[in-house]
Amino acid sequence: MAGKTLTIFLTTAPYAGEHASTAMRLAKAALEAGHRVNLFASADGVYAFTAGHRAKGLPNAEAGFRQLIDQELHVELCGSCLTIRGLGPEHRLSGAEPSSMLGLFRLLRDSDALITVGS
Amino acid sequence: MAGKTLTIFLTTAPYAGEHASTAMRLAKAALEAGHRVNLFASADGVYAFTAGHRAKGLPNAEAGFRQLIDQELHVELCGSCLTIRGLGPEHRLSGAEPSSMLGLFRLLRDSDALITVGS
Amino acid sequence: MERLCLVIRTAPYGHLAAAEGVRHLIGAATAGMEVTAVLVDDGIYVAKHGQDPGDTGWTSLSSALQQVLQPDARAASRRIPVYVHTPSAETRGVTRLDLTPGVELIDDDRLVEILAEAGGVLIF
Amino acid sequence: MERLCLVIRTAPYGHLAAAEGVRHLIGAATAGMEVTAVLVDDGIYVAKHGQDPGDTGWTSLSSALQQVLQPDARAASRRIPVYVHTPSAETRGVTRLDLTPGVELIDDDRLVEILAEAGGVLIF
Amino acid sequence: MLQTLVLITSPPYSPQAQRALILAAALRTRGIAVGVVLLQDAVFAAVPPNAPPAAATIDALLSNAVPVYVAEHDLRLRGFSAVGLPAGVQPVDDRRIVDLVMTDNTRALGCF
Amino acid sequence: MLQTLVLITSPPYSPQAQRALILAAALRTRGIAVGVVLLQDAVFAAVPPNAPPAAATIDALLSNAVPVYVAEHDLRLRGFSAVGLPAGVQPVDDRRIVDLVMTDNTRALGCF
Repeated sequence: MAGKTLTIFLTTAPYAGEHASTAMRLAKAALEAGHRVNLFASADGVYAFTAGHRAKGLPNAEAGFRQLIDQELHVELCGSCLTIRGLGPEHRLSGAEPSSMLGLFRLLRDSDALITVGS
Repeated sequence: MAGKTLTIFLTTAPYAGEHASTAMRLAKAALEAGHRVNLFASADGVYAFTAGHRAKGLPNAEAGFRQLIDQELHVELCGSCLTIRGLGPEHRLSGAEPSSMLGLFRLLRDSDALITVGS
Repeated sequence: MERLCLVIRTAPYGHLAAAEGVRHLIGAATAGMEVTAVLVDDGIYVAKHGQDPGDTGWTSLSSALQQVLQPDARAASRRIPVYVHTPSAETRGVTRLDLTPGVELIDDDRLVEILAEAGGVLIF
Repeated sequence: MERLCLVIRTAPYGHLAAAEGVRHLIGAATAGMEVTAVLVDDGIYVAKHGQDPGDTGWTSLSSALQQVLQPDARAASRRIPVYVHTPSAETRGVTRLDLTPGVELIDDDRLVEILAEAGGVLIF
Repeated sequence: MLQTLVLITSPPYSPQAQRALILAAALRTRGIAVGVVLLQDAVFAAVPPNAPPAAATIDALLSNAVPVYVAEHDLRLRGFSAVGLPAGVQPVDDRRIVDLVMTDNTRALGCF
Repeated sequence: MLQTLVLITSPPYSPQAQRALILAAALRTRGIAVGVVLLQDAVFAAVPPNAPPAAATIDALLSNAVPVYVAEHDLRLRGFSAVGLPAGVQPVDDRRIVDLVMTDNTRALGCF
């Protein structure tokens, strides 16, 4: 069962509730199980991949995703979602690159499983 | 009835749905009716007061609030909410200043009406 | 994962998810993906015709849906099936006449069938 | 507007609103505001005792509630009434024994009374 | 005497909107003056023929002389018009909503 | 044969969670192998004695041999433990959830 590909589609802001935390936990568990894991952040999901968070009382999304990126989590961000929200390169976490809907569909074509986290 | 004070407590991200738009519309109508209007942004509500938005397909929160600030909308932002999200002074819309919960309560003491928009 | 199904459960405008669902549907159609959309619960309101944003800055989602339902012959996109869950519409007093032309009304059985056949599902 | 009522309708953790409600309650108590909190619908879960975040990074909201229910004698904050809507709790199978000590259970009538008396209301 | 204006933005099938409507009815039963303002997805609650439970509660409010206001802007955005609204439901613009909220001795309760 | 794993994060009283549970039951009725995973606020649906409609649907799923999994982490965070869960409801950790999602011929449907 190891060595498959999971894609997580994350659509809500990191501190709107529990979705970012759930995405981090499932990504971590999947990576540790030996799977390839993609995370595509869309809509308010892109806010998780900005720099300088100092979370208090809830899990730090920046720190969590930074660590997962080091563990080979592949992250792509909806480019137009970044643009709408005024999030330029200077705000972005390194390793989380702007992508496009075509990028999302490319990931999905090569995925064995897809989960939406958010909404 | 004119000359009263309305405070709007905005708690959701500008492009998560319709709340920011509703807050802008009610603030605009209240200002035009001759009322003083405060907007206190908390939690993801603070994302509305960042710079560089290029909204497409939905109302531009930055442009809308910028115009309302010019029309004397008084804006305060939850300071710890900015900190948690990594939003420093360089990201912020001018005229929208960091405040605190004490700032919120101060506004409320002098308000005739209070509406939560968000959640 | 080749066949994609987009499930839209949320009403337009109040929550961004509905607009995001339509945006991804248009994107998938344009990209030539094998894609379907299912509108269920409050999501059926996405197909309500006559949405009128005026000068508010919103994009009409019923008009946007038309892009995939009746694609321009010159455009690369193909006609994409958009299913509306009839029981959800009926509960809300929305009839076929209220809906943007080209959507396909489906019952509970067909809904389950479509979801059972989908390769990957995105939830909006 | 002197008397403030915070209405918490959302379950803890899934939606930030519940935590925001508790944070504002603590803030209001510390600031010496005349404030009450009403937990209704899924909001009643905020008062469920024994919330155990372990090393997840979450703050236990039931523990946070204790700060206003049983304030440290040295702290500036006073004891603040926190009301739990009994019908909401009962529907969810949550009894008085499941709740953090110090909350006050109220029925429908009292809920309406409290909301009718409040000066300003914040909704979470 | 204090009047309560219950403002609702959540869709009719949400627990949030249902709670707000129940509270409005309960306030009315206790003899408190109440008005209800429907905004955003809550406007679906006023579009006939809508299903229970929201529509039934709205009917009950109307028959108890509780004014129900609907944001016309939000109705139009969703493809509905003020023409088909049930008798007693009043379409309102933003200015009117503000006037309702800022009326003397009125207290806003919402948005739910 | 393809198995569907319905993942739910929304609270039991939300239309979203209720739709997901109805779909799970309907898939099962059509002879499709189904599992249900409850995460985040959806774990409240498994905490007894919970009220209808979610709890009733969960009971029906269990009696139709649909496995119901509950994220133990999310249960503990909310002050509940795996001890009191109804018979048939299985507490799971993140690794087990991933294993369920990544099982051959399994298709994830969610999160609702």
